[in-house]
Amino acid sequence: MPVTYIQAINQAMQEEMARDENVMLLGEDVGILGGAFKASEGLLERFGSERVLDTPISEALIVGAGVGLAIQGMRPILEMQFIDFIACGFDQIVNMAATLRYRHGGQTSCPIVIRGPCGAGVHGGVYHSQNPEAWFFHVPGLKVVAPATAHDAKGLLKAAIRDDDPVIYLEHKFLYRRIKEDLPEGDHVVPIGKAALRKEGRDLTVITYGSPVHAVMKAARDMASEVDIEVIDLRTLLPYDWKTIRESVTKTGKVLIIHEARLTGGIGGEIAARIAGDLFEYLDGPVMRLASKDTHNAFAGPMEEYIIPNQEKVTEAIRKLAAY
Amino acid sequence: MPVTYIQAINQAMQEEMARDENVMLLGEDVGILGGAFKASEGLLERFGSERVLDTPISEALIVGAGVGLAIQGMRPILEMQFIDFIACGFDQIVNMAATLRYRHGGQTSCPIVIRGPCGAGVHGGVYHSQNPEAWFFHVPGLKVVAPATAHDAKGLLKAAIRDDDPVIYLEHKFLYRRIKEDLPEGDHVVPIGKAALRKEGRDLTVITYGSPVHAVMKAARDMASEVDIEVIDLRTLLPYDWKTIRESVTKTGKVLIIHEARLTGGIGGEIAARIAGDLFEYLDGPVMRLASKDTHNAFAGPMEEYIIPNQEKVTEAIRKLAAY
Amino acid sequence: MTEQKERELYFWLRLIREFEDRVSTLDRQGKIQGGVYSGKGQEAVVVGVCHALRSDDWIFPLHRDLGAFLVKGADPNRLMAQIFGRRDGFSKGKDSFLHGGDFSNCIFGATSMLGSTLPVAAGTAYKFKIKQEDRVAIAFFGEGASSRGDVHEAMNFAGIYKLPVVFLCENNFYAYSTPNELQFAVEDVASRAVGYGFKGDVCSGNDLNEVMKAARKAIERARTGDGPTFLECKTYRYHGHSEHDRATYRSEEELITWESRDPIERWEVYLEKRKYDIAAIKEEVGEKVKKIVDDAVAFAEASPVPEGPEAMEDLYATPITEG
Amino acid sequence: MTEQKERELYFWLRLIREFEDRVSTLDRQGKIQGGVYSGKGQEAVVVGVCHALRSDDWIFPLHRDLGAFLVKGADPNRLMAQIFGRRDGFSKGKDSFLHGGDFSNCIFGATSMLGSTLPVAAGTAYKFKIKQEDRVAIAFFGEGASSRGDVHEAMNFAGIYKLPVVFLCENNFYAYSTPNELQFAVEDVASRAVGYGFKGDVCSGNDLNEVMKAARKAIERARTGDGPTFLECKTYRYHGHSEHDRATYRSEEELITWESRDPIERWEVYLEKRKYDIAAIKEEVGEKVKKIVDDAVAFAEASPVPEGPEAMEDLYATPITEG
Ligand SMILES: Cc1ncc(C[n+]2csc(CCOP(=O)(O)OP(=O)(O)O)c2C)c(N)n1
Ligand SMILES: Cc1ncc(C[n+]2csc(CCOP(=O)(O)OP(=O)(O)O)c2C)c(N)n1
Ligand SMILES: [Mg+2]
Ligand SMILES: [Mg+2]
Repeated sequence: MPVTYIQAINQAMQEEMARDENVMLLGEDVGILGGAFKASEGLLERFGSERVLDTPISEALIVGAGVGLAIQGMRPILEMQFIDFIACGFDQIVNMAATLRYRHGGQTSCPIVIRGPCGAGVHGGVYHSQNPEAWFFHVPGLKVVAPATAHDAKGLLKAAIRDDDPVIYLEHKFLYRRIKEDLPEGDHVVPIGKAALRKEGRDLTVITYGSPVHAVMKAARDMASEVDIEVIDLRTLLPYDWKTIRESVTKTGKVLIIHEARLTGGIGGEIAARIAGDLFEYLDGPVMRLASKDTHNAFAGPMEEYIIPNQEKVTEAIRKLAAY
Repeated sequence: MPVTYIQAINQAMQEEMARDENVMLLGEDVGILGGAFKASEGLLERFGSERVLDTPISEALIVGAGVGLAIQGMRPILEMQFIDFIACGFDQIVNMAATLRYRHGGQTSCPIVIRGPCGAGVHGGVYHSQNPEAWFFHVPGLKVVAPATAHDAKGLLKAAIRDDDPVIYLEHKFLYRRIKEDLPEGDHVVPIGKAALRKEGRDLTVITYGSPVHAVMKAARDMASEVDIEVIDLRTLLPYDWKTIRESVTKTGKVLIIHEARLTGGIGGEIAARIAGDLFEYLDGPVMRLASKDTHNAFAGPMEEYIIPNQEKVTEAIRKLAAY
Repeated sequence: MTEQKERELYFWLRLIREFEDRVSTLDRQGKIQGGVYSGKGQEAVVVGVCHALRSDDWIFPLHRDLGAFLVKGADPNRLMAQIFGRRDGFSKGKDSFLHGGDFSNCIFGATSMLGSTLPVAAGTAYKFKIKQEDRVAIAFFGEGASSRGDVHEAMNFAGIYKLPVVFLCENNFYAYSTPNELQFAVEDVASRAVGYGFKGDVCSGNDLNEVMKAARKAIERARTGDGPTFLECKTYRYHGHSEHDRATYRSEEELITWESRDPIERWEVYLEKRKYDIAAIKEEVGEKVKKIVDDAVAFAEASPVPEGPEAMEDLYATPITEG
Repeated sequence: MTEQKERELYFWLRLIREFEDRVSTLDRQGKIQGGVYSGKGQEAVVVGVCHALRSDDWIFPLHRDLGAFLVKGADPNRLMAQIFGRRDGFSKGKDSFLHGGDFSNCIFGATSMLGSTLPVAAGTAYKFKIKQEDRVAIAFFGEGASSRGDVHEAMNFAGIYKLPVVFLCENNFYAYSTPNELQFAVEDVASRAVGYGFKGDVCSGNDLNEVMKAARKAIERARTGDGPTFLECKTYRYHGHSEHDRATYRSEEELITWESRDPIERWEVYLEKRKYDIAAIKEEVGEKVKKIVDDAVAFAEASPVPEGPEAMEDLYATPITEG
């Protein structure tokens, strides 16, 4: 039976909590309500209120308590009701969790997962549409993942829960109920650090992740007669899968990076710079980027469409690179 | 009489507070003590405790109260005792201050300056050596400046105080007392948004800012017989001065970006990507980058030297690009 | 109180209810795209507090305080345009609901991050103090928001400087689905005031007379230099957290109990006791507020939808154009 | 108390003082590169609290709690190596002073960000509770740190779940240069406990007997499921904020007053009253602690300075190597 992206998240938590009694979930309204988006529906009933915890509105506490649980052998999943609120727990993430192992000279690890709905396209306005990955991409000690499919949503969440390092897990709310897939049976884990080659192609490489993956795949299909596109879905952003990128770019010689986070300071800059620095001699054209415009995510429909890399802009950007 | 970098900061605050009674300073130990590094020495005595405020240890309050003062017509300077503590006021900066004007449809502005000692090279360890500019570089609505000379420290701080937008002012603690310059008489303001062409040259461009500017200038002098280097000191990071970069790169065709913040996700990625994207046809070599290694700033001397882009690494990187 | 004032208060209660009910209806009809957080049932709090203010006092409302906008003087037309995300809203469509304040009426627009307005209110109050202006800042927040660190930092600071600020907590017993017993271990959040060196006070938020009495005291205290007050009003929201929330986490009985304490009906009883012709008043005010809200909806619907490129405006007061 | 225990307590007081004095001396000699924050004058607090703990209880010390490391069981040699930034330190040189904890003795290493350990202590206590372990977590913090939002969030959470945690505030009347009257508007920070639904207690932090009594009560309360305590110990640091600080913001008289309440001298008076041969004890313990500290310095100096590439180690438990 096909499973939505958000059901996949729910399944991953259910299975991991059933598998390991030290896995638990903390967040606002994750228990009684089952989460603002119902990602944790049924967890309280199944695992009880000690392991599924409705916290007060205290994001710094959520992360900090998560670290305190982690050093005692627990594996807490920490939900931000919207990922935008992660700014309220920022210090606990970048200074407390990300440096925990380092400042202790390897005496401990920090198995926490911080997850929450990110992304635009649903009229969420300035504070319910953010894509915060770039902030954490700059912080050693963290891992950052951003699934684009139900398959990866489940497999990466299971991997993140089992990982001994702090993982920021960015689930795109636009995808929650818009995509549905049949998932593999059994213990389905997607390794952190490996990109997915969504489509092979010879003419140019598109590197993307999260919600835009679907627009890119559609463009690749629609434009198949014009141009043969290779599509890389990064899935893990930190550390990103350089091997897959390198192999693709050295083959195609042309590359376009697409993300929904805004352009300036987005992770596309780093990846483009790395390509331009290390693979300069393989390039047949400029490394192009398409991202949200450098502004806050405005509420009104036409402004949001103007800002985000929608289907039209994706197609146009690919066409432009192909024509180079 | 030559003035140190930190004296320049003090002068800027003194002069602006004397000029405009709405300018004030909030921070921990900025009054009675005159600041942990003495940046605000003499201010309490001269301007009184209402305008020079020793706050409790509450970074979110400092920034938030700053916004509250700003909407009432004040122009607060907000000190972080070390810039590392800015993570504790992160939400107030990126969500409250940076979006204030935007979410109010232009009804208000937000004239605050957030300043504090950043940077490595002084055995500060993990929490007293950070370079946080990349986090804010990704946030529209903010401006970010990072002076490298006493001249710019003074002129940019005065500009920042007079600016109607929130400005993050990054003062490099390594430079506090290590450099000394004669400053221009009178009302000396350095405009936000303009880079300084520190040295003209034909062979290659080095783009940098903050503490590494001095290592780059030394290298440029030392290597003058081998290679003619053009040196751009960005000074303002957001928005960065693309015109100066473009003119230089289209002339030299080779570029190296150097910053002390760590490589991955640093602002060098964005600038390199922009160059590789927009100026591809002018490039005679890969866009190179030199930055701190992707780790926390370790305490012990040899590790810190290993991490940061010191003189030796700067010289080596320039030599490598020149040889390309 | 004068009869005029008592009637005016009734008008505000009814206007808020009419306005919020209409917004809820429009939301059900799919005409509103952002989240809608109805304050229905809590009207006496915002009316009681805001009516006691001067026009140059500042308020810092949170997501459920639409009524505070109205009483403080915001134009209903623009407020409705704000909710529709149109160009005539306070945000010019850049955000919706209460994220755009109305500076001409000294109303601050919050971010979504609960509790983060309290430091801003404290900063504003600090300015009032040092410039010797006898103005007051009111920071509204739910009991849920009281758990945020920013709230603590702001209250502590306000205590040190005895700032002219009132911390106005609307304790409606739930933060989204989370009941108070999972939010704190005390009966009254206002019990925290002692730890900051100022007054705490608790009142029924459904009784306009009680709210007014407590609010007046707190505002007076602030205005005369006697420092902040943590004023907690116990109340209840009839609707779910947002219009999408069916609020199955609470009982039907609980809702019915609170509906029996409706702040508007209570005020009507009070007016009756004062021997006014309540039937006539009800009808007159009913027509008046309906007309205002009808007009507001018409205005909002006629207001232009912002165009795409407007998304790049209003980011900076002094933009730096690229060379 | 047994004589053995009373002597042991004296040993800890003296060891801490000897250790910290030596660190100060080494700092003056330029042998230490990082910041040094002496707790001299506050020894009775950490001794009184940590001595009452079991080895499997956890402590979360802040920057001035070097003594807590020692009493909780940290190896003085490794602690000195930590301060020197050497490979045998808890951080392996990656950071210095108290930023590296000693997990084998249930000691957590803080970040620099004051107050941020309190949520971590609360999380740890939550684990003790749900796993029905009768262990306790102690979070140390200065009165200055009490102004941070994290402290509030942690205390509120601990109150809700009656967690086995003690919030141990060392109120030494200054946060760096900032006196208490600029930090909060209350006499006792512990007065905040009521707002979180648990016990607050205040004691003299310079009187070991008082600290022990109060600490034992708080720890007992935590261990038996009666919830958290906010225990405030009034004390004083003799040195400046760090060794670089000449502390001109406070008066000579104030320092002298507090020196007259020295916690170690007080304990000596107590031992004398108990009719022990105090002169002999002093000499014996003096020699013993000197030897320990001498050895620690020798150990630290002999410990290797980490090499550059070690900076890349210990970032991840499961690093992902690049293809
Ligand atoms: C910092 C932060 N965390 C989470 C949320 C999501 N959220 C929005 S409203 C709400 C509940 C608010 O409860 P309360 O403060 O009691 O106000 P009420 O809705 O009851 O009026 C939550 C959790 C938020 N807006 N901000
Ligand atoms: C969040 C944060 N802000 C600022 C600082 C800088 N700082 C270090 S110690 C200190 C004073 C601490 O005072 P207190 O908590 O009373 O402890 P004490 O030093 O008196 O023992 C300050 C401001 C910090 N470490 N963390
Ligand atoms: Mg509530
Ligand atoms: Mg102190």
